[in-house]
Amino acid sequence: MKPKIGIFGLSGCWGEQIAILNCEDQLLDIIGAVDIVDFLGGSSVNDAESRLLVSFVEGSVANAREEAKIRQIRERSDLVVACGSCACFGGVSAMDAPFERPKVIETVYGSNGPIKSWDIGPHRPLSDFVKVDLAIPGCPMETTEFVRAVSALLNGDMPLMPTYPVCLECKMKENECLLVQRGLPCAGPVTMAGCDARCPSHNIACIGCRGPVEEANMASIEQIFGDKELPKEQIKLKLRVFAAPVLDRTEERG
Amino acid sequence: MKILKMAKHDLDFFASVLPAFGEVYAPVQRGKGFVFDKPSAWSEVRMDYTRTILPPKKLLLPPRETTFSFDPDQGFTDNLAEASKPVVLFGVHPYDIYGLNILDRVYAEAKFPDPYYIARRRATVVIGIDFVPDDKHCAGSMNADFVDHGFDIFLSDIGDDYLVLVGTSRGDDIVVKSGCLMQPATEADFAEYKKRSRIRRDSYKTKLELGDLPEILEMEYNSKVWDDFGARCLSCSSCSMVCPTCYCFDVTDETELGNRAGRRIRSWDSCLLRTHALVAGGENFREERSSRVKFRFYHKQRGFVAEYGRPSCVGCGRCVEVCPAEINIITVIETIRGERDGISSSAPASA
Amino acid sequence: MTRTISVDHLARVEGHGGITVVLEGNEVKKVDYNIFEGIRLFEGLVRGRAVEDVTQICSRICAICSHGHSITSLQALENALGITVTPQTRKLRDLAYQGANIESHSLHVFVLALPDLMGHPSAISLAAVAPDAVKLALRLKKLGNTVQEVLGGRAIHPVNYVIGGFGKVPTTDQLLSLKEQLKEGLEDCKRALDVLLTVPIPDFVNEPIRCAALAPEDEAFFFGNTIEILDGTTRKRIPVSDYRTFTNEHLVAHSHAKRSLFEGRSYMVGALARLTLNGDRIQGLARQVMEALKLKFPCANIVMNNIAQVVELVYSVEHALDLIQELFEAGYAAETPVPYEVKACAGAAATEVPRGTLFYSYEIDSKGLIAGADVITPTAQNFNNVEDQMRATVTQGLGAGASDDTIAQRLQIVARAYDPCISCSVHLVRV
Amino acid sequence: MESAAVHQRPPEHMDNPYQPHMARIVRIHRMVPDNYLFQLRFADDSVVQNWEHRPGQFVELSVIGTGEAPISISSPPTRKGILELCIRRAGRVTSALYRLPTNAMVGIRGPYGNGFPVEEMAGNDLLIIAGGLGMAPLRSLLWYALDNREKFGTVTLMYGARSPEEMLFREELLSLTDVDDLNCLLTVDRDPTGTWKHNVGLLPSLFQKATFDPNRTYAAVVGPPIVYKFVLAELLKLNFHKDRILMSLERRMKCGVGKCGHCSVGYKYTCIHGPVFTYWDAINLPEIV
Ligand SMILES: Cc1cc2nc3c(=O)[nH]c(=O)nc-3n(C[C@H](O)[C@H](O)[C@H](O)COP(=O)(O)OP(=O)(O)OC[C@H]3O[C@@H](n4cnc5c(N)ncnc54)[C@H](O)[C@@H]3O)c2cc1C
Ligand code: SF4
Ligand code: SF4
Ligand code: SF4
Repeated sequence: MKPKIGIFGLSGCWGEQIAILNCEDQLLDIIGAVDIVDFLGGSSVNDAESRLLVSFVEGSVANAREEAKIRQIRERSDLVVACGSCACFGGVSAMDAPFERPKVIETVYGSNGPIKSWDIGPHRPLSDFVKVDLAIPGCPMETTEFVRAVSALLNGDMPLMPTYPVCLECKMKENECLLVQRGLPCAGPVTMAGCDARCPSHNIACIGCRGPVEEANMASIEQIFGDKELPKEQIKLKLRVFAAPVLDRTEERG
Repeated sequence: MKILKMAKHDLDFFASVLPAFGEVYAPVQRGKGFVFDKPSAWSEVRMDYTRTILPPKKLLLPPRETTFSFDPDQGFTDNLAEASKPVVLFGVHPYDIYGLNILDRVYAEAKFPDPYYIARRRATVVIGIDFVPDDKHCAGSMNADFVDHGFDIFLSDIGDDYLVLVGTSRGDDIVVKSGCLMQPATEADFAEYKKRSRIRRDSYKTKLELGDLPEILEMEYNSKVWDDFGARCLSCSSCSMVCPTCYCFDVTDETELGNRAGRRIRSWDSCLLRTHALVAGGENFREERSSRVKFRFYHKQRGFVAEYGRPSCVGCGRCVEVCPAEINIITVIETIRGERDGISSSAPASA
Repeated sequence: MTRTISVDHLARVEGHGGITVVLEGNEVKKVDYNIFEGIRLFEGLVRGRAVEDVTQICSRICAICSHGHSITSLQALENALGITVTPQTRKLRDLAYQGANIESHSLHVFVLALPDLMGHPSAISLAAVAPDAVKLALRLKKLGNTVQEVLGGRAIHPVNYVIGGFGKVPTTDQLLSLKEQLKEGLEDCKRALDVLLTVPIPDFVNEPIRCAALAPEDEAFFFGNTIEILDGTTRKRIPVSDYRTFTNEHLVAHSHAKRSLFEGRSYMVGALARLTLNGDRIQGLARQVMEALKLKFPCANIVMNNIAQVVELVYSVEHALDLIQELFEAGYAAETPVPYEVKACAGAAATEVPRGTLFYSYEIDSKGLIAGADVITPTAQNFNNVEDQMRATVTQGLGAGASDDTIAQRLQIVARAYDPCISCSVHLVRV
Repeated sequence: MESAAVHQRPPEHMDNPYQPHMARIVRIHRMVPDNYLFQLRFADDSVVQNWEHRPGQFVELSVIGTGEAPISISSPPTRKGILELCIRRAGRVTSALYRLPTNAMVGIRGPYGNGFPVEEMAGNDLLIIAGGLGMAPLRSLLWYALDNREKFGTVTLMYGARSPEEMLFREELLSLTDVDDLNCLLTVDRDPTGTWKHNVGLLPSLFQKATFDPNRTYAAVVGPPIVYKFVLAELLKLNFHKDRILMSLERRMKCGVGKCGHCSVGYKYTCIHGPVFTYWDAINLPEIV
């Protein structure tokens, strides 16, 4: 019997579900190797109960409904895979806001709208609620990493994810360094690789979409950006777009 | 060694015979930097380049390489044929040739020679040229500013001509193939060479003292300067990626979907990365970033000396160019010798 | 007696939404299209950030339309800062739009909507019986993605679009290779037509639709500075800079998404609206497809939106080929982005993304930081129209004696015919 | 200094040190949970015939498609035909190995490392001290000594495990406690079963049970870091020579053949210069313990 898997989306842009559909060359092989029994984004007939070998979950948890959902997914799955930076780190919706959250909501929706009745909370990574067995970061996750992860999981192995920063891949591609040679605020040194240094390869400074490497030296990179005459608040804003909740945690740890 | 000369204006013609010996890679411009790449026209080749972003090691020990593929039914198929394609590497600076000679020591001459490296090294014609040092080069201090082997041909600028050192019989084949371009060098040419060699030697802006460095490194093993460097280091690994004598690699297996057929891949790794000495169960022999920064310099300037009689650093200046945190061979040696107060927090060396 | 027909969670649409219909006997009391996607507050979050940083953030509003979001955002910033991009940049952006259209339409038509028309719950089960059709769809989808990747550096959330141009323009070799792939794509379009000719198109007789789209100023079908609204037989025009008098956003209690009404009534944007307004521009194979699939205007059958998407898909492949040709004829060369200086300013832009008209506007302060932002997506504009269509569908179903289940089924077909992209609709209004 | 290897040896005639030989798992002996003994036989008979190793050497074990891990050889060179590996389930590769059934194929290359200097040790007394998994490499030395009994003076084994159930090769070692030409001292940290008939206490407590002549004894110590800490102190107290205390180190390894750089300690490579180092080396290699 083919292993049963589920694909779920919480609050996000659907990037990972689209990324899965973007594995055009492997999609039929994947469908051949696994039984996708619960995938609301792709099918109108779904089995929302049965035991799953792997659940791939996109998006952050932003309300009580989603919290219940992720707990239920955890319960029925042997492995929970957080797909994309929203699921892994909170993602863009959890970035630093210019003011306190109620104020932000008010500025977007007005002060006396129907929002009072809405079930809305801050965006949190899955790991704030349940155990996550594997994180495939990226905004969106790379299709190649998804396919590699599926193939390792089918072999019973935990997929190997990069643990090194974007600079390593950037250097492998022999790009001119945007941070050192051009003085641009490139987050490559503290950002998890796996994208093959997409942005620097296009002369664009890395914006950290894959989240921080485990021992990201934020203090040092902030100082180095500071040396490039960037205003302090802008440095923080730039470095905290995709993984603010996780960075907060690292900073608490010291 | 056979020593000839060739008029500079004949270089284009000389270049035209090279493709017969392999796919030609030469220094060309990329952004403000330079890379060894296949030039689309010879006019793109920059004889005056400072240093390439990656050293020639990228061609001999590629960043990511499939060593062999495997199939449960068919066993292993190695990738040596791919590694044996002839290449002409034109325009290599002496320190980079020195870098290759150091890689030879580890990859070709030590116990368990590496067949992939050797296949590539054998398939690669190396044509060296001399260079004008900038403020980041310290090849002079590292005794890597002149090489006596490791190349097939070496070109030295002596004004209107190049002095042509022919290092191997394959190099001589190229000379023969280029017809009557080469002429015997004269006394006057040698004199000119010596004059320029002197000027070159004196033109290094950066001078580092290696004499008792291994001993000083031992003395400073527990020094606080490593903590300072460790606090700044981003563990970005740039320094090791661009280093001509850093050769650590990682090995991973990749499989096809729903199958155990696949490939074994080795890719560049770095001792500055957290996982370099991490073993199962979570023990990490170099947990602190400072211990990793220290290890890198210790290995190059102390360990390699003990093992091979010289440091593995060749003074190319690449880590000086790339480190966002100003941790490089110059700042480290000067700090460790107590000749500078660590690194400043203002603009890095290459603004 | 009151009863409800509800669809708790719409499948095969992007994001989280449901439908609730309240009936009293045969009288339709209420039709609510609910959106309960977590709110994402983009316009609030970009405040105080530097102009060069906001586009990458706004791209994350929607994965499918990420190229559209990026480029519309950039054009709003460029309009504000007074930057004119080069003709080459404009053509390359147009090319990216064709890629987005190819990808989005093939995904929507073949993966999300076609299973409905062929009686399957998903493309997965469709793949078991019609593998060739699914492979064909995947090939076309991949073609669209390849175009987007070459231009934007990534299929989803492009990295290569910047104020004034591109981080790195595609190489000549990349464009040449695209050209070859697009030529093959044209053959696939013909095969797709053969498949579609065998598919029965259900007849949803609905109220006439009010259509809106940008009026193209040149051959770039998806760009323009004027909104055109077709109401019955009259055409009204509004400059994009006055878009708020057109979209008139408001909130409703049952949805996290905002709504639009023009002159108090709903309107439609998207492929069908575009072709209704500008279908006469369509030539070549796309016109043949339009005729073969019997797409005529005005068209009140909302399911024909999918057919309009097929026509656009073919158009986009053809137009992309033309664009590459024109780029080379104009002497294609590597360009760097147009430089700019920041100043206090404001500007708006609109483009036609696969699902309809997308509006962006920004206010920028003297330090180059965002002081205000507004994004109005096609889906948000379509919501009221979808509800109107749903109401008509319920009434029609009740009249024909259809069961509640059948009605629920048909409501979902209506929702999916619109290609709703719910996740992008959740944020909104000016700050 | 001409690079001889580069210019003379054609790679076609070279062994590829990275390509493993296939070997069949002939038996899996589930010694203790998460510590199994795998008996392997090379598929190719000529590899079986030509195989030679020294006690203390290791192999690189591949579960093809998952990866490689360095594993000490537990069987002595004196017993040919079957290669025994005592493996703890620790991570990816070892877990994948644990999922394999008997008769499955794995990849083996090696043997690597220096191993114990058995020629130099010959003629002396032997003290083998193992803590936990340290028994894996030392079992090879133990049996080498027992199979070449005439080459050594007295042979003492001190082995400590946390509890009787966690003692590796327990039956085998218990049967050795009765033989005359081996002083087999076993200890457990604690004995919840109450059935343990031998010493209970930490490893160093065994030192009271034997005497040594430091001038004619080699000590081979392998165990977790804590074992080194206490055992080394005892040995120094007994005036063992620093170059006659031998220890085997574990480091991350990706190649086993002195290239990948991961196993370096100070400036030595564990895979080439080790894994067996003398205590004197250890003092001079700052990172060693
Ligand atoms: C010389 C030597 C002899 C060894 N002998 C034995 C033995 O006899 N029995 C036994 O059970 N274990 C032994 N080990 C330890 C064993 O190699 C590790 O437990 C094993 O590599 C873990 O691999 P993994 O893939 O299961 O774990 P993971 O943690 O998933 O490791 C992934 C990779 O990291 C590397 N790695 C991780 N931990 C180690 C480590 N401790 N040493 C070297 N590389 C590591 C390997 O390349 C491995 O493939 C020995 C190690 C060395 C260096
Ligand atoms: S450009 Fe960015 S990612 Fe690349 S090396 Fe420099 S800092 Fe690292
Ligand atoms: S370079 Fe940085 S921002 Fe760009 S794709 Fe990679 S991780 Fe994301
Ligand atoms: S020393 Fe410099 S280049 Fe090397 S890892 Fe540290 S920060 Fe990066």
